[in-house]
Amino acid sequence: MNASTATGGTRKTVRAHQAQDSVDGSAKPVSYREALRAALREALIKDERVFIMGEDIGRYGGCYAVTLGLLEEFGPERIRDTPLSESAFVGAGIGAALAGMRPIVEIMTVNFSLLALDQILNNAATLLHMSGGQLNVPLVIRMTTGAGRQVAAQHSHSLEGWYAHIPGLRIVAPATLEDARGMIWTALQDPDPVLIFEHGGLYNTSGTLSPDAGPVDIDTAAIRRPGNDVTLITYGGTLPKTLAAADQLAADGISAEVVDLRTLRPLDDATILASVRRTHRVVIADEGWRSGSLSAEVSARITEQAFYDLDAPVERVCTAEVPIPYAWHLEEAALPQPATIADAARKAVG
Amino acid sequence: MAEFLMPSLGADMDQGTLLEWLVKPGDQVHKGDIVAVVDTAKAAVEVECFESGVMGSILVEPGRTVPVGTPLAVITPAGLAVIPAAPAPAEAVVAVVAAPAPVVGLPVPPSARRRVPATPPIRHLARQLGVDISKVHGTGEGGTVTHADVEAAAAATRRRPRVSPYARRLAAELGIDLTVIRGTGADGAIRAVDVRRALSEAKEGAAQAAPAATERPAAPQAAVTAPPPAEAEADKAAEADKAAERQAAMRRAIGNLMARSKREIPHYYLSTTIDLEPMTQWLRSRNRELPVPSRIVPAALLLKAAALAAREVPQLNGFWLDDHFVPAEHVHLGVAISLRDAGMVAPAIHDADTLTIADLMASLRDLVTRARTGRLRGGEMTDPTITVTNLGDRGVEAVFGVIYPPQVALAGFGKVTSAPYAVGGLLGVRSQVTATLAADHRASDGYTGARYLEAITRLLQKPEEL
Amino acid sequence: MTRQKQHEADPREPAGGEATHRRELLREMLRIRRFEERCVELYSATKIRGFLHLYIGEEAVAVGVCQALTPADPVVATYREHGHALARGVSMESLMAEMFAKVTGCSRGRGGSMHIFDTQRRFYGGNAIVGGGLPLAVGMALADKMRAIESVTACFFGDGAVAEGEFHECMNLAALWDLPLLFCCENNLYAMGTALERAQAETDLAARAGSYGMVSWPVDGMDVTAVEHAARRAAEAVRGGGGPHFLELRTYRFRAHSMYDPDRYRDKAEIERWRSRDPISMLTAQLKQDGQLTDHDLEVFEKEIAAEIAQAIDVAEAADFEPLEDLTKFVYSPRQT
Amino acid sequence: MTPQQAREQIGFALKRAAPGSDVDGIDPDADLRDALELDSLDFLQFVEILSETSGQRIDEDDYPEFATLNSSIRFLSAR
Repeated sequence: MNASTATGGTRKTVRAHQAQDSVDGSAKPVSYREALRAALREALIKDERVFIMGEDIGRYGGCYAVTLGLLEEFGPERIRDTPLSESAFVGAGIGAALAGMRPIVEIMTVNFSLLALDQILNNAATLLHMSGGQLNVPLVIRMTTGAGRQVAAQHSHSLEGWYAHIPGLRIVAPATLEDARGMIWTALQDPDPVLIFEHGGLYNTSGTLSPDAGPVDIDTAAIRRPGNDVTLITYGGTLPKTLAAADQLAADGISAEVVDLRTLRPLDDATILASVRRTHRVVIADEGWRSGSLSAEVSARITEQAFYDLDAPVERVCTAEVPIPYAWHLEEAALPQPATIADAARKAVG
Repeated sequence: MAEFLMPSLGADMDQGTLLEWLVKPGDQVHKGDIVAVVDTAKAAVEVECFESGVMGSILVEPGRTVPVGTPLAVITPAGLAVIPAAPAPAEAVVAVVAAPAPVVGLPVPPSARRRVPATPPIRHLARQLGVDISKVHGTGEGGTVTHADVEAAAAATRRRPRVSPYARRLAAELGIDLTVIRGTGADGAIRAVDVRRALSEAKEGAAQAAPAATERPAAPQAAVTAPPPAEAEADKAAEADKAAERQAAMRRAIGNLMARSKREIPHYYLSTTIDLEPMTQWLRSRNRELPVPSRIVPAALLLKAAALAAREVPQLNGFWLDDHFVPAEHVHLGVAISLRDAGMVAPAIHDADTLTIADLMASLRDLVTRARTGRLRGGEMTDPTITVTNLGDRGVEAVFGVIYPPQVALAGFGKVTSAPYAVGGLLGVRSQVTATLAADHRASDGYTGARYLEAITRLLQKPEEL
Repeated sequence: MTRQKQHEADPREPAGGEATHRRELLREMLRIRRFEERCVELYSATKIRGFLHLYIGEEAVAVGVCQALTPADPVVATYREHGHALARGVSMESLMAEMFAKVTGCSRGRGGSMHIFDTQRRFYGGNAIVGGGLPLAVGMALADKMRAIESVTACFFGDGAVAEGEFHECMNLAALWDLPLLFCCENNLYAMGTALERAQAETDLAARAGSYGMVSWPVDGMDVTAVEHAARRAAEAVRGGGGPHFLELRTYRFRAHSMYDPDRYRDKAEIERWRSRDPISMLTAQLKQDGQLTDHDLEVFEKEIAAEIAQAIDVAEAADFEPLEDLTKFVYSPRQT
Repeated sequence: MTPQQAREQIGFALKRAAPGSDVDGIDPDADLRDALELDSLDFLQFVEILSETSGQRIDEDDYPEFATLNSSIRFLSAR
């Protein structure tokens, strides 16, 4: 039990403590957000080099309330609200990592990360190689991604595929409570920069999380639902939709296997290809725009390495190549949905 | 009767000179065929006809200049009863004008047909094979289109059957002729389900055939009819059924081969027990330093010994063809691999005698993986010169195999066991293996077979030199 | 509005007496000057490739500021970094080998002239993105402050960086969090081909820095003693928790922006005017005037420096290239098995 | 490593070493090699994948510890 060191925390934050304590108590329902918060608390407690920087993560408690209560517990030195200067505070995170700290930088959403892309690409991803192995950057950056909440084009991008293009970065997408709870500590142990993409639609999902849930690996994909007629490959926020699609397909007698990529760089080819070799048909559901998307890379690897196992062309269900519209019915039509994923699977099974 | 008229080949053209007829009365013509060459004011242009049918009488001879629209010849449209022999007189023809008069003013592209140098018989052949001669690149002297050019163009255009890669592999595995299958996929693409259906239908066909198993190779030849729509809702049982069919087909293919081998080859069998203590010790110490991926399994050493011994005893490394032994220059070592539920195959590791242990191990692992995922290459299936079966993993102590015709020998290794053993008067526990040889008495006799097993025994005492 | 501070007795005057120290400053500047001059020849002989930005004319800034730093103080510079690297003790051999793209180079031949790194000397070197190094320096200062380490992070950048958004973000963050950071703006009046007054509405950079609530002084960047003096006072304040300080070091580069630059945007008269205040010749003249330097001293310096440069070139020539198999090394760290 | 993680990694490695075989259904005390028809090459691949995912060194002398599923889990989680 944590001794609450709330210093002037408002009633709202205090109550938040109780809710989050359930993570340490018995396996009461827990939200994705609370699982992340438990992971951050664990890291802050176990390693004093860890500190968190980001816009409104302290007093405000985090735009998505992930860091609620941490300022009261760990103080302003280690829970640092920053001005709206993405390039500066992400670069500062890199500098502090170079100097031996273990910073966790929260960029409010992937949409604002574009302002820090130069620091992430030209410094974080490049320094180790360019310095001939001298400069490790043990930095973790978390950012919210994805659409589906009617916040329109500038707040609804899904650009993890861009970042997965960059050698020197590791890119992960926790879609389940176990991964939300377990990926942060593993990422912090990695001497190289790890970017964690949390889909905005997942924060409110909840379920039971075993009390001793701890760190998980960030190297392999996972089979969330075994099947043998078609392989549905997806990640992050699209996993729930893909599982729903698999249910619809089961009703039609089509047994769909759902593969959750979990790591977008490096891709776990072995698990992907083993599944494709069993089912011979593939649908990839990716919220990125189709052209040059991560789904294009996964599809290319499948045709390169499992060509003789394909009984139908690889199907891809991606976001329509439009700026995400505000109107609900347009946004819903633009995004991958269980129905469109299921249709693609039926087309593949034929 | 339809008439072939002098066409308008340009807005400013009112007459044309007929240079050459490319067809003669009685020839079959098709819509779009080039039938004549006409000279306009600007250039000589090949003229196509717009009717399919049989060429009737020629009305205008080469060299004459006639106004646009003048009937040049008569064509009996396809489908109309052809009045035998006597060609219809020209006048009677006038009444039936099927070919629409070309609409004056509609510009026909001047370069509609590139004038391709090709003799009439070549043009005719092109027409028969449905090849657009204007698109054929002439390789003959001066760019003329030759017979071969037309043949090649025809072959290229024959629509490549649309078959999914998995279906193509499955068909190869099950020995099913793709050309007889009707695909049910998009645009008639052939998919695995179609191959499996062809297999099951062939099985039924085979069942109705005469009970005495004929020499017919396992691949069924029966043509396949389109699947009834009810098939589409095949439930889970169908899936399991398909796997059973595949196994049955594989079983039958192996069965035929083994039966033929026992029938034709007078087998003789030899066996010996080999002390493997040196090999086991060497292997354990070597593997201890290696990372897991580069570790060596005992089987790799046994295979290398079998390959080297085959080079030492060439009489066992080759084929029995037309009643005489043909020695092989290389040692392509066949390795019997079990495909779990679907029988076994014995593809070759090429030049196994020349490979280092590490390379042999790597190619063994690659071969097994590809065998189990059905990606073996043709050459690997057809050219083993001697085969080894290693049932050691299954706990069998000795195995007397059946030779794979047309090879003349099959070596076998049982389980590596540790047993009491007397060496130099001392009793101790040492690991050992039972090595066997099945050989074709037509090609060799027991003495040669014994030399082979003796060679393997000797080679395995110095593992570091393998 | 520049706030002038009176000159208090600086408790940590350099040891070894005034004259020796001034001669040492001269020798260091001369060493940088000759190294850069030799680089011009090597570049035209295609021994050095890629982009090369020379420090000729600005030697006083690097030498002067580095006098105020301890070996443990982190330094972040830019692509015009040979002077800073040499002043911070990065060996001439590893610098030359790096530009010869050899594996013995300080970055294994992977960075070249613009990306010099040497963690032993906490030299976090080159950054080819204008202003790209500033956030790194902020982070390092933050890390040392959080661990109560009494250090000064020195961050060198040019007047061009002042136009980057990152500059303003970092100045504000450093001041807001009171970080132990010494901003060293080498104002050489040109951002590549764009004169300062054609890029900035307000050209008094020291005054601008003051607007962030930060102590800032303009400094004559051609006078190494003035630079050292200002750097020592600022560094001492920063090390003592006085928060970030900003030095606008007014200096000039005698050669073009880089080897590719025909230098058409500066008129010859201006260049001559600044050459007349060459930091090396000015210090040489003063030392001779004060009887603290003889021609013999100069000859000895030149000979030693020439020998050091020749040695560095020979070693670089003889060194190996990085083996091709290492291409993908250091993209990620080796997995801890 | 917790037994739960050991079980997960061993199951994963077995599935990749012997694709298509019913790994989840086997009796945890049955001999792995017989139950899944693993020959020496399959078993080597199983060890290879397991040592990769678990990051632990597995020598040939340890092979007997991997006779059954339960013995494997005990061995892996004890390290």
